Amino acid sequence: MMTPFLAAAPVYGLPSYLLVSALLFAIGFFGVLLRKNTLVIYMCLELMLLASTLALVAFSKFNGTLDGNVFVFFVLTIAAAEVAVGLAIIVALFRQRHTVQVEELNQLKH
Amino acid sequence: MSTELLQAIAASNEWWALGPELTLACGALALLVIELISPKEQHRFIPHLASMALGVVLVGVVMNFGKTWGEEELFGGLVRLSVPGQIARIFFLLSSLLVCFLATICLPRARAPRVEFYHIVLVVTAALMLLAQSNHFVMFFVALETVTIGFYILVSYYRERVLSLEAGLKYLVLGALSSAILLFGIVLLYGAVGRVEQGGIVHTGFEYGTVLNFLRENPDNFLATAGALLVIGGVAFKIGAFPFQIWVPDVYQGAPTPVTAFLAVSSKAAGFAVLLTLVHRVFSPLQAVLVPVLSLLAATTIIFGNLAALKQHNTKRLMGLSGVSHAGYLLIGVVASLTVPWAAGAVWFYLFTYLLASMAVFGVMAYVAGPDDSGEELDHYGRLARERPFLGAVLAVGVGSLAGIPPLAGFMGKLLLFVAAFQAHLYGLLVVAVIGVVISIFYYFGWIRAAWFESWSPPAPGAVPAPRPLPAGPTFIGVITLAALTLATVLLGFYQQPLTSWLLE
Amino acid sequence: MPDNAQLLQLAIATPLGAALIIACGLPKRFSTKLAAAAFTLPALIALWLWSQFPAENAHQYAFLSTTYTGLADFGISLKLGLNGIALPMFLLAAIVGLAAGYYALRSGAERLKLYLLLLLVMHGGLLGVFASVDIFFFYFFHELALIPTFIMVGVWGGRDRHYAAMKLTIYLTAGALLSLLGLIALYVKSGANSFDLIELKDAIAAGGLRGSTQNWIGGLLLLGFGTLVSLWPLHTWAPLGYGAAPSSAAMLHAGVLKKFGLYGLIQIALPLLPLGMQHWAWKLALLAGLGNVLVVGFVTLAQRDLKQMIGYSSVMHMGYCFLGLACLSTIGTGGVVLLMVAHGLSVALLFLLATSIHHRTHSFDLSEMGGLAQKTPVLAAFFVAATMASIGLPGFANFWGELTVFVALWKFSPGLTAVAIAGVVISAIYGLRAAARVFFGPVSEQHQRVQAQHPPADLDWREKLPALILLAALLFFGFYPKAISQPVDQALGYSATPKALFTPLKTR
Amino acid sequence: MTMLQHAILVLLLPLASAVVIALFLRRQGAVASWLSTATAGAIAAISIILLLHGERFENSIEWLRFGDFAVSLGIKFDDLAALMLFIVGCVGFLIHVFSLGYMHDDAARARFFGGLSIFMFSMIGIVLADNLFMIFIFWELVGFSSWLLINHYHHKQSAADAAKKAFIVNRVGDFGFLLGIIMCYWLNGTVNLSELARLGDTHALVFSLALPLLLFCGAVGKSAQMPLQVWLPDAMEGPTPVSALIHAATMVAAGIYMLCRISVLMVPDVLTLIMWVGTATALYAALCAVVQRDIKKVLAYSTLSQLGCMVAAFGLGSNLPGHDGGGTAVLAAGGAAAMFHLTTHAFFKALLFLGAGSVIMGCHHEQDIFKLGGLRTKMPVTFITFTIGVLAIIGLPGLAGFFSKDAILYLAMEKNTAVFAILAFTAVLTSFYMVRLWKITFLGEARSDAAKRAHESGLTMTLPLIMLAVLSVAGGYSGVFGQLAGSVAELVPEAHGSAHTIILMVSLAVMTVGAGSALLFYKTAATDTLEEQARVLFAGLTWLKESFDRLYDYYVAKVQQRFAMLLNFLEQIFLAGLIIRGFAGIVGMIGYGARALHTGSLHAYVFWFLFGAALLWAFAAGVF
Amino acid sequence: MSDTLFLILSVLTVAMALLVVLNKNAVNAAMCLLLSLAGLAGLFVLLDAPLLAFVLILVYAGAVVALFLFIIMLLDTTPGSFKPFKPLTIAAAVLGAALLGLGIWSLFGRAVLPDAPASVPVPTMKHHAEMLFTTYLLPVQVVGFLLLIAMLGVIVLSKKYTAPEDAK
Repeated sequence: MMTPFLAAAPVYGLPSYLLVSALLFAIGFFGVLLRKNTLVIYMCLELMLLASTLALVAFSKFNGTLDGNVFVFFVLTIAAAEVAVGLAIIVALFRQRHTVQVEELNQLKH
Repeated sequence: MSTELLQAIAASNEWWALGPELTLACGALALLVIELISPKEQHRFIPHLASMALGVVLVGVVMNFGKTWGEEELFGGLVRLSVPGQIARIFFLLSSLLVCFLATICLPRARAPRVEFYHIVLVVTAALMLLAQSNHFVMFFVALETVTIGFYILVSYYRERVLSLEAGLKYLVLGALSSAILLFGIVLLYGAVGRVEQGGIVHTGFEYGTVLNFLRENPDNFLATAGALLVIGGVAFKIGAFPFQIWVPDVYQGAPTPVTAFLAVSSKAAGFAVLLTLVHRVFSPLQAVLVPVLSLLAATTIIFGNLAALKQHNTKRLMGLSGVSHAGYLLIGVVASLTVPWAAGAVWFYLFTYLLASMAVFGVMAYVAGPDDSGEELDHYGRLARERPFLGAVLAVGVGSLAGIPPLAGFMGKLLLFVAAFQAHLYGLLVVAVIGVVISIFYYFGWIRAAWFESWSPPAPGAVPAPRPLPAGPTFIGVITLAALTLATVLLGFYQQPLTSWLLE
Repeated sequence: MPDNAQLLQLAIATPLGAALIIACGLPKRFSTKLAAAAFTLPALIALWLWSQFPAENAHQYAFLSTTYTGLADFGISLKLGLNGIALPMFLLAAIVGLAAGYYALRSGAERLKLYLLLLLVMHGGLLGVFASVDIFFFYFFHELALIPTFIMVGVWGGRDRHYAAMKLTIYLTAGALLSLLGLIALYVKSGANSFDLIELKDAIAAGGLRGSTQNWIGGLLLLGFGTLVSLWPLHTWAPLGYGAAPSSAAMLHAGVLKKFGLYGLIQIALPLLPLGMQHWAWKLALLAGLGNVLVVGFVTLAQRDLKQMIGYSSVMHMGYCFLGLACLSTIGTGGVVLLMVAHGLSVALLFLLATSIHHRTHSFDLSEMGGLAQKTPVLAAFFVAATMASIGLPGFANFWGELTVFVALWKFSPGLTAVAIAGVVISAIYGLRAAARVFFGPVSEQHQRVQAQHPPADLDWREKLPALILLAALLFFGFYPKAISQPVDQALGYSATPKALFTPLKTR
Repeated sequence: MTMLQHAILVLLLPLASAVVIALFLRRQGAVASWLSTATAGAIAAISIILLLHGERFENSIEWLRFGDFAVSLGIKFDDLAALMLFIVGCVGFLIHVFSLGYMHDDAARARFFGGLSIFMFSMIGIVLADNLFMIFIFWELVGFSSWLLINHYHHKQSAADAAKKAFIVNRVGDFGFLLGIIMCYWLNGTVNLSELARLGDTHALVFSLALPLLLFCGAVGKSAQMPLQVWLPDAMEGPTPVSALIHAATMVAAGIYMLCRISVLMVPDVLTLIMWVGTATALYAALCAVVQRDIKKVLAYSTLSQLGCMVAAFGLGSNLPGHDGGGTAVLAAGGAAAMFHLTTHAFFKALLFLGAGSVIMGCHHEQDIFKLGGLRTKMPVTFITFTIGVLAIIGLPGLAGFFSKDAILYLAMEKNTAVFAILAFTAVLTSFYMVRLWKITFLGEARSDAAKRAHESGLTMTLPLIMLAVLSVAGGYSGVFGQLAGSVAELVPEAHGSAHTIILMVSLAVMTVGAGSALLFYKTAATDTLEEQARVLFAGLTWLKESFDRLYDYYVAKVQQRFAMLLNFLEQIFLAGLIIRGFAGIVGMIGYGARALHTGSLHAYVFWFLFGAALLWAFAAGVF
Repeated sequence: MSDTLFLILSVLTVAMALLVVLNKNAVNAAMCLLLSLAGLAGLFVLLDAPLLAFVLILVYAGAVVALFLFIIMLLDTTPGSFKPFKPLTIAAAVLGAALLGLGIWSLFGRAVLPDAPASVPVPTMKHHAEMLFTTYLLPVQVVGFLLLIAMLGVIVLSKKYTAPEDAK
């Protein structure tokens, strides 16, 4: 049995959460697209991952399966590890180049 | 829930089946321990230990090939043992073994730390093997991220080098982005499938089988289709398919040579292993969408990869871009496998030949490159054939195999793919592939030309790098390894029985 | 004593094996000895097989053997054998290979070992091409032979060698790939699921291919093979490549390897795709007649470089082969086989002699030469013989091929016959002009200077022996064409082509 | 040995000789020359045996077969072949003997005699051939041996050029010949001469205007008819015996012989054309001969002129009423007359050439007649034999030329008055320039050192002269020619009654007028009297002579070569340049573009990903 | 009640996320991220996942954002380094935004969701623990290794290394 997406009751049900999730994802993507500070880009990437976790949790609740919730643990862990490695790279880069701006970090090209 | 139940469930986790992965993980830990407790002058054995671990596992897997594992799902459906999984294991083990060999050449030259490298390689190898056998999106994502994070580190491994770090940064940002896309896709699938109760057991959209059943019944569910395609997009990043290929040359160039090889071979193969599993065992009801999507990806990937490689003089970027085109050919195989089942075997065959040839070429590249391996240009090969004829020959065979020239193994790989594509009536893709192969002749043979024909002058004026003295020739092990790769490449061109007997059964 | 099928395998394996041994680091003086043996043995085997060939069953494959390489499920296996058409070609490959090998052995090339190694690989590939019953291996061996050409042109080549090598490789690879697609198409469409030519024939005889399918597969094969055989306007690689190639490579390539495409069309396309070939026959004939024969003929007239001229003339002669093929008749096809063998021998001889001339004049430029015959009468005699053979003088094998092709062509189109025979006049003009420029008349000024520094000697034995081998073969087939025509006629007579397609001859 | 074996022997002997010389006797010139001469002697002997034995036979074996198409090699030995074989054998032998002396000091003697042997082989092949393919094979070989021998003094640019020209011009003729043969094969299903004749007898032969025309092309090339006559004068660059053998007595006559062989295929329109071509050639060559200074060139043009007569005769005679009454006679009166003249011409022209050779030899290779003179006393044998030759060619009654020329004139008179007039005028000219040559060369005072130091040649050279002189005298009598030609001789038209008288008168008149005016007009001086007395006429004739060469030179240099250069240019610039390189360039540019897409900017890359994600999303949404 | 909460929290989350993207200053961006996380955690609570909300605050606010702030401070990137956007970038951004918006629009226009099951169990910590240590034991192990190599990686990237070749 399927219901149209927006017709799902109650007013702030699954679709609303999904809307928030999608908005977060889009904002994060947009940030990655727009921002030049690598650190902020990382933050935006985190936002995208978090958007997915929100959708996971929402689905988990409305589908009645716990697996989504459990997956969030993994996602958070992985995201943290990613950030750690990423920040280490940025620090190392900053030591060499004294910048964290993306447009200055493009020696690899063509 | 009682403790007994927990134990019972835990008992169903058949760890023995993951022996190879566990061995590697334990080996990785052991490396750390050995580094801590052994005196510093004995650290030079660490690479050999890592290689030995890989070798032992490889032998073990090969010896037990097809004996003990049928088609069974373990760990409550997280992992599925299968013949393609075994093939993937062998592939990744072999690849990692060669990556370790490359590392023994490159790392000392670059004054880079050793043990961590081998440790990460072992862990990543184990994760790759799990990835190829995963049967569950959580397992899939976790294994994939382990691989990816391992690669983030490996790519930026030369922390003294700006280029390596920049490559790491780019790989990380784009990798994380693709992971986010992939994850979103998984979430959409999870959401779309919902809760499925079967025989009292609750299934979710994380399980491959459940998704497959769901898609069979709802092949036009938008959420699931979108999720599936986003997952495919995430995998496309791994295999470097258009338009997710754009990172490839930069990252390949910046990464240390062994890592480039690892990326080019294992990471790509992992992508294809996953893609084959997904396409066959999860998304197969979506053929109406998958075939055009994958065909488009294949065609654009072939054309873009070849065109972009055409005027490339940096060897690593060249390998990267040509690797992109190989991904395109392989995608044709994947598309063909939807209608011609044996094409999956052909994809694996191709991957094996690609492994042999690429590793040979990377081996030569490792020897030709000085301490700075990011700026290796075709011009640096000017005197290779004269001064190091052995390396020249290895290069010629490797590059020739990549170009798909008979009698080398790469040709047989392409042939099988083409035959499969023909049987699947993918005529348009075949035409594209042929055009691609012809274009590829330009740059592949341009490379051979650079190595073999003297007085080769670069077309780009003004930017002529000074001729570099060739570094020391290969060691005994290097000779043996490269010769073995070359010989295998040649022999597989003539006699395919060893591979086909497993891959195309 | 191995049986004949094993001998056939041995003939192919010998050069390849020798190449492998040399590659493993055999010292130079053993290498040359080994190479000499490896060039000789296949020729001896080829002659023996020729003598053993069952003439009454020429349409069947003799000396059959099958080796499985692991792709048996795909219908790919190394199936070797010779039929009436393959036999002369195999013999040609063996003879030209022998001559090219002997010439290379004492050519004094830099890095001789590598040169010999590549030449051996090429030779092995060539022998394999014509002995393959499996059309996959037929293609495979072609490529095996092709790749060394690239390196040989690039490393030991002359003027423009880099560009020439690239262009050659691109063209030939593209052509080969197209033909491979055609072969795969046959494999898939025929329903045989096998690359074995015999099974393909059976499958097509049983099922038959639709006309439209035949048309596009035939077109693919013609385009691919046409590129390989330098069909106008896909020919520009040939003169350039031959102009740059070292002599032995040019001999083997122009002499033998280039015949791959024609041989493929005869053995594969004609019997399997008669309707497709008929569909393309006129277009092919027009391209070959107007393009290869007339246009290239005139272009040849304008050449100043001896090797380029030989290259262009070779392109032109391929036009006759295509014209013969387009007739779709036993006569035409038989003539093509004759012409292939003859042209293979004569063009190899010409390339060999061109290099010998270069050794003495240090130039390929025709306008700089003159009067060489006064110092080197034997060389002059050989060159004149080769030229005469190439322009189709009776007594040399080429004549029979050209004559037969012309006769067949009349039935196809008298107009094109006139064009083709006009080509003979053109070839006489450039052939004789070249011979006259190089050898006759007074010694040119430039040449006098060169002669002062390097007094030219006449042909020595290292050049004479391979030249003699080729010339003897040319004369033999010229005086006794039946040696080729009989098995070919037999084989063509039993070809699977529907008889209705062949225009019946008016006989009384 | 059967006669057939004799015939095969006569064919293969010279080949064997050539092979042996080429392989083993390259440096033994003396041995080679004797071997070759002995072979020629054997050929002459066997040809006489065959001729006299009287057995006429045919035989062939299949040489090549594809499907229903077969090429056979065979021997058709009939009276015509016997006659021709005799001419080739005997004249060939005599010239071999002459060459022994003439070429004695030549360094490349072995090559020369080898070439002669190849020539003998080829020529005998034509003579004996039983089908057109075989004729063509030997036709080409004859061309090759001619090339080889003209090219004998290859260090001379002129010799090399002349040889090349001869070969190529012959090939141009062979272009039509081969086409004709192939057409004949497809029209009539056979090219066997006897079968064709049989078809003709049963009226089953398919006639076509194109067929004889194309076949005639071969004769035009080989017999140097207009417009392909240009090679023959140049061919005089070869050694004189070669000129005598090939370019006077045998090879150039092969065209006539071939026409006679295929006369069954002729149609009236083509015969008329042949007649006019021959007539034009005869007149043109005679006019040109008048202004030549080179002794051999005069003879060359004379040969041309005589060949023209023969061709004209062939064209004329076959239309004579009453001849085509069926029966086995393939050969018609015209052909017979042509063959008759061919025979006598072979004798006296060989004699003249050898005489010229003797003169050249005696005068240390001086060929300009205005630098000779007074040889009458210094070279008596040569003088006498040469005089006989001259008298024979101008048609002095009683000598061979008289009879054959009469036959032709008679035919012309019967058939076509215009042709008759032209041929008669040609005969006047022939007498004129031959006597001019004779007088200037032999009479008067020696005008150069070379001529002053002239000496008579040795026995090997004078003996052939004498023999040929005998033949030139006797060859025309029906007793001799009838013996030689058998049934062919019976077809030779003979004038009777008033026609006989008219012809005799005309013949005598033209001879007298021509010879007399030359004798009176020319002074034995170092300059050409005609050039001094009639500048315009002389210039006109010279222009006439050179106009063809100019035309062809213009064609070769300005049309053909430029066309070739143009095509080459188009090929290099358009095909290999613009299209191929241009295409590669465009692909390369796209390659650069694709390479440039890797800007290194992370944002750009992210954009690619966005694009990719959007693309996939669009696919999922069913946009595509 | 929960609807109001949802509105407040979702608006907070999205607005703060937007501010992360649009803020010129990296420190402020990190602060906004923190607030966004807080909102997200609230949403988790609304979704009956307090444990996850807790972990989110703990891991993200406590560790990740702190790490970000720490690094930002350490690297001392000045706010002035923010350059005005180039026209091309703006065009790209607009296009990107449009594409993303289109994506969201199409998602809501087309997607159909499965019906919620009748009974929805409220997950407790025990449920999570059971799943993590039975069904998902293997991924947990793998994640352990993931963390290990991440740690090693950070060490490699940060620690100075003396090669044995140089040590001699």
